[in-house]
Amino acid sequence: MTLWWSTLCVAAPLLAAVLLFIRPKWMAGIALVAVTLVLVGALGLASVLHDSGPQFIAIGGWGAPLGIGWRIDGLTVTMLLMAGIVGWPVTLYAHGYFGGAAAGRHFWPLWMLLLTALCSLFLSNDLFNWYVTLELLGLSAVALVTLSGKKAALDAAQRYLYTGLVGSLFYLMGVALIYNDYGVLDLAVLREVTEPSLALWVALGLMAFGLLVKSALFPLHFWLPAAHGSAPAPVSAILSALVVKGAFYILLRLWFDLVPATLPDAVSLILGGLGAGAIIWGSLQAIRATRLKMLVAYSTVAQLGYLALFFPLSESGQWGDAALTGLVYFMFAHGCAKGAMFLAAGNLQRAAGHDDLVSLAPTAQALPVSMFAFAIGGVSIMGLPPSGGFIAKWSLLNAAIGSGGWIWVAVMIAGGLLSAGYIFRVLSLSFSESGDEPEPGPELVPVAKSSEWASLLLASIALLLGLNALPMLDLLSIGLPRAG
Amino acid sequence: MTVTDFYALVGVALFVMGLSALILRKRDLQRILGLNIMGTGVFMVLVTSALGQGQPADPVPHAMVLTGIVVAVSATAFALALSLARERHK
Amino acid sequence: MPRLIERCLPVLAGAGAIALGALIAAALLRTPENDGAMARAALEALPDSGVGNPVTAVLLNFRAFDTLLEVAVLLLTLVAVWALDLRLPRTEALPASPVFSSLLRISGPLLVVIAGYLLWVGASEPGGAFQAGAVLAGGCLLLRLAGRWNPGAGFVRWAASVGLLVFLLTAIAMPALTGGLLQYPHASAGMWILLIETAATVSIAAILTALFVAREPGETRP
Amino acid sequence: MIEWWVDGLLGVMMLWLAWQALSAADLLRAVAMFVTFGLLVAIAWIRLGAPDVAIAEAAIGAGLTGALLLITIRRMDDQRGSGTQEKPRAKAD
Repeated sequence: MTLWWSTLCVAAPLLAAVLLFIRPKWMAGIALVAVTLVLVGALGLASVLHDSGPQFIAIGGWGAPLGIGWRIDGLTVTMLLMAGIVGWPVTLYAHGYFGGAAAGRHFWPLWMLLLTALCSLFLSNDLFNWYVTLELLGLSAVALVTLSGKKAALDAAQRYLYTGLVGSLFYLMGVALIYNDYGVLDLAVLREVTEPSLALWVALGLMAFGLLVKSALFPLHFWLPAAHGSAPAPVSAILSALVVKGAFYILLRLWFDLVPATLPDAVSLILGGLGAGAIIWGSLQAIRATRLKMLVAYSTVAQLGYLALFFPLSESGQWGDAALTGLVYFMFAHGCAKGAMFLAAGNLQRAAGHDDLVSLAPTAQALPVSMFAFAIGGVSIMGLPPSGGFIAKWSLLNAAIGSGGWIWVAVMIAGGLLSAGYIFRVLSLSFSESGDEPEPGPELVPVAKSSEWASLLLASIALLLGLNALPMLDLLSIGLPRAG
Repeated sequence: MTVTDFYALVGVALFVMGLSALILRKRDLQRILGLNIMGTGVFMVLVTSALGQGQPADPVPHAMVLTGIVVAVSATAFALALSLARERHK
Repeated sequence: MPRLIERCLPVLAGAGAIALGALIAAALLRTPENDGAMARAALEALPDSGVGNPVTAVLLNFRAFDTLLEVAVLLLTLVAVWALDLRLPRTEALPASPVFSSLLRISGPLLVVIAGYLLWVGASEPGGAFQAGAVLAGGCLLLRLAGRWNPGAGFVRWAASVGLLVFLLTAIAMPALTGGLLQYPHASAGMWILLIETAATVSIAAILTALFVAREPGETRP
Repeated sequence: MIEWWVDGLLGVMMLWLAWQALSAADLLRAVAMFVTFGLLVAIAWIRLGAPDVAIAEAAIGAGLTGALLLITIRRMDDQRGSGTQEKPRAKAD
C-alpha cells in the first residue's frame, strides 16, 4: 500500500497538469480532484506509518546506491499533509479568483506542476533528484508570480528567477563535490560513509547557501517580499505557505544525515543569529509596510527566522527532539495561517481594487468573513492559544528554556510582541470607525463566496492544529530523524 | 595534477566567472549568459567526477549533466521570454 | 555612499569570487576521487536494463524518475513562456528565396533521418531522446521559418505533452506488472524504454520548437 | 605530451571565450562568443569521455540556446524599434 499512496501524491497532480495543459477548459475540477488525491495519499501514508513505522521505496526496483529512493517517515508525511491541507482551500479559492480569466488557463497546469515538485521533494532522499525537484518547484513558482502581468510582478519574478537559479547552481556544485568524493547520491548511504573533510565542509557550505537563498533566510530574503507581495493572491499563499519550505526541508534532511557531529558551535549560532535578525528585521518592516500584502510578505520573512532558531536549539541534547517537534509544527501551522492571511488579503484587494492599509476600513467591514479569517490566522502567527502557532512556539520556547538558551527565549518573546504589533495594526485600521461617513467610497467589486470561505477554512485549520495537537505530534514522532 | 584535475579547475573558474558576471553585469542577456556559463562550470566538475582511477567512465554523472543541460536550456528560454516581457512594459 | 559602493562592488565581487573559487578548488584537489563503486554498480546492472548504452540506462531506467521530472520541467517552461503573453507579430517567417527553399528540401528530411538515427542508436551508442529531440526541433524550426508549416493548437498541445503522458502512464502502470514504480518487466524493458523515448523525442522537439516560436497557438489576438 | 597541449589549449580557449562572451559590449558578438564556447565545451566532453553529453551540448547547449539568444535580440530590437507598442493590459491582480 505504501507504494500506491506515495505514488498517488506525485502522479495525481502530474497527470492533472498534463490534462489541464491539453484541455485548458477542464480547469478547476481536475485540480480539485488531484489535490484531494494528494490529501488521500498523505492520509494513507499516515495510517501505514502508524501501523508499521517508517518506509522506504526503491523506484525502479534498483535501490541505493544505483536507483532513486523514497523515504517515508513522520516528517515526510507531515509535510505531504501540509501540502494537501494548504493546497485544498487554495485550489478552491483560485477557482473563484481566476474564474474564466485568461490567466487561469495558465495557473492550473503551473500549480499542479508545483504541487508535483513539492510532493516529490518531500518523498525523495536523493541529492540529485532534489536538484530536479528544486528546479521544477522554483521555475513553476516564478512562472506563477508573472501571472498578474503587471510590471512590478515581472520585475520581482525576474529577480526571483535569477536568485533561485543561482541557489540551485550552488546546491548542484555542492552535490558535485560530494559525488566526486563518495560517488553516491542517496542520503541514507551517504549518512554511513561520510567523514569530516574539507571537501565535505565546502560541499555542505555550498548546498546550505543555495538552500538558504531559496528559503529566504535573512539577509538572503531580498527577493521574497516583492515576489510574494506582487503575485496574484492564491500564488502568494502557495509561495509563502509551501514553496519556501521545500528548500528548508532539504536543508533539514542534510542537517540530520550529512552534517558531521563535529560541526563547530559557531555555525549553528550564526544560523540562529540570522534567524533572530530575520524575526526582528522582518517584523519591523511588516510594521512599517503601507500595503497589506507587503505586510504579510514581510511577516513571512520574520516567521522564517523561527525556522533557523531550530539549529542552535537542536544542538542541546535531550531538548533537540522538542525543538524538532516545534519546528515541524511551526512549518505546518505557519503554512495554514499565512496561507489564510494571503487569501484574505487577496479578497480585500480584489474587492477594493487596491491593498493600501490606510484606506482599507470600508472594504474590511464589507467582508467580515475574510477579516475574521485574517484575524484567526493572525492569532496563530502571534502564537496565542489556542492555535497551531501556539503549540509550535511553546515547544520551541520549552526547548530554549530547557537548554538555557536565554537569548533565543528573548528573541522569541520579542518576535511574538512585534507580530502582535503588525497584526493589531491591520485589525485596528480595519475596524476603525469610519466616523462621519467619508466620501462614498468607490464601488466594491464582488468577491466570490467560495474565496471568502476558503480563507476561513484554512484559518480554522490553523486553529484546529492548536485545539487537537496530539494526532499530529504522534505522526511526527514516527521515525524522528536524529543527528548522528 | 592530472588532466581531469585541470578540467575540474576550468569548471570552477567558469563557475566563478559566471557568478561575477551575474552580479556585476546590468543587461539581462549578459546575466543570462553568466548563468549558463556558471552552469557549464558545475557540469564540468560533475563530468570530471566520472573518471576514477583507470576504471570505465561512470555513466551517472553523464546522465546528471544531460538532465542539467535540458534544465538549463529551459530556464534560459524562460528567462529570455521574461526579459522580453519586461522590455514591453518599459 | 551609493557611488562608493558602486565603485567598490567589482573589486569586492572579484575578490569574493576568487576566494570562493579557491575554496572549491582546494576541496576538489585535496580529496581522492571516489572508488568507482557507482560505475561498477551501473555496469553490472547494465545487462538487466534493457539497453546497451549505460547513459541511456541511467536516464531511462536506473534514475528514470529524474528524467520524468525533467520532461515535466520542459512542459512547465512552455506553459511559463506562453503565460508571459509576449504578443509577438504573427509572422516571423524569413523571406522566401530559391536558395533557402532548396536548402530546406534537402535538410528537412535529412534532419528527420538524423533524429530517428540518434533515437534508435541511443539504445546502444551515444545518442538518445534529448539529442534526437533537439535535432528534430531544428528541422521543425526550419520548416516554420520557411512558412511551410503552421500546425494547429490542438496538435501542438498533444505533441508537447505526449512524452510526459506516456512516461507517466508507463510509470504508474508498472506496479501492476512488476510490483515496482517505474520497474519494467525484465524481458521487455528495452521495448518500454523505446516507447518512452519515442514519445519523449516528439515532445522535446515540439516543446523546443514552441519555446522558440514563443507564441501560444490558438491565441486570437492579431 | 601532445595530450597536454590539446587539453591545455582547449581549457584556455574556453576560459577566454567565456570571458569574451561575458564582457563584450555588443550583444551579438557576445552570443557568437557564447556559441563558440559551447562548441569547445562539446569537444571537452569528448576529451572527458562523455560523447552523449557532447552531442547534447552541441545540439542544445550551443545550437538551441544560441538560436534562442539571437531571436531574443532581434525581437528586442523590433520591440524597441516599433513605436506602436500596445498598452500592456493586466490580466488579474
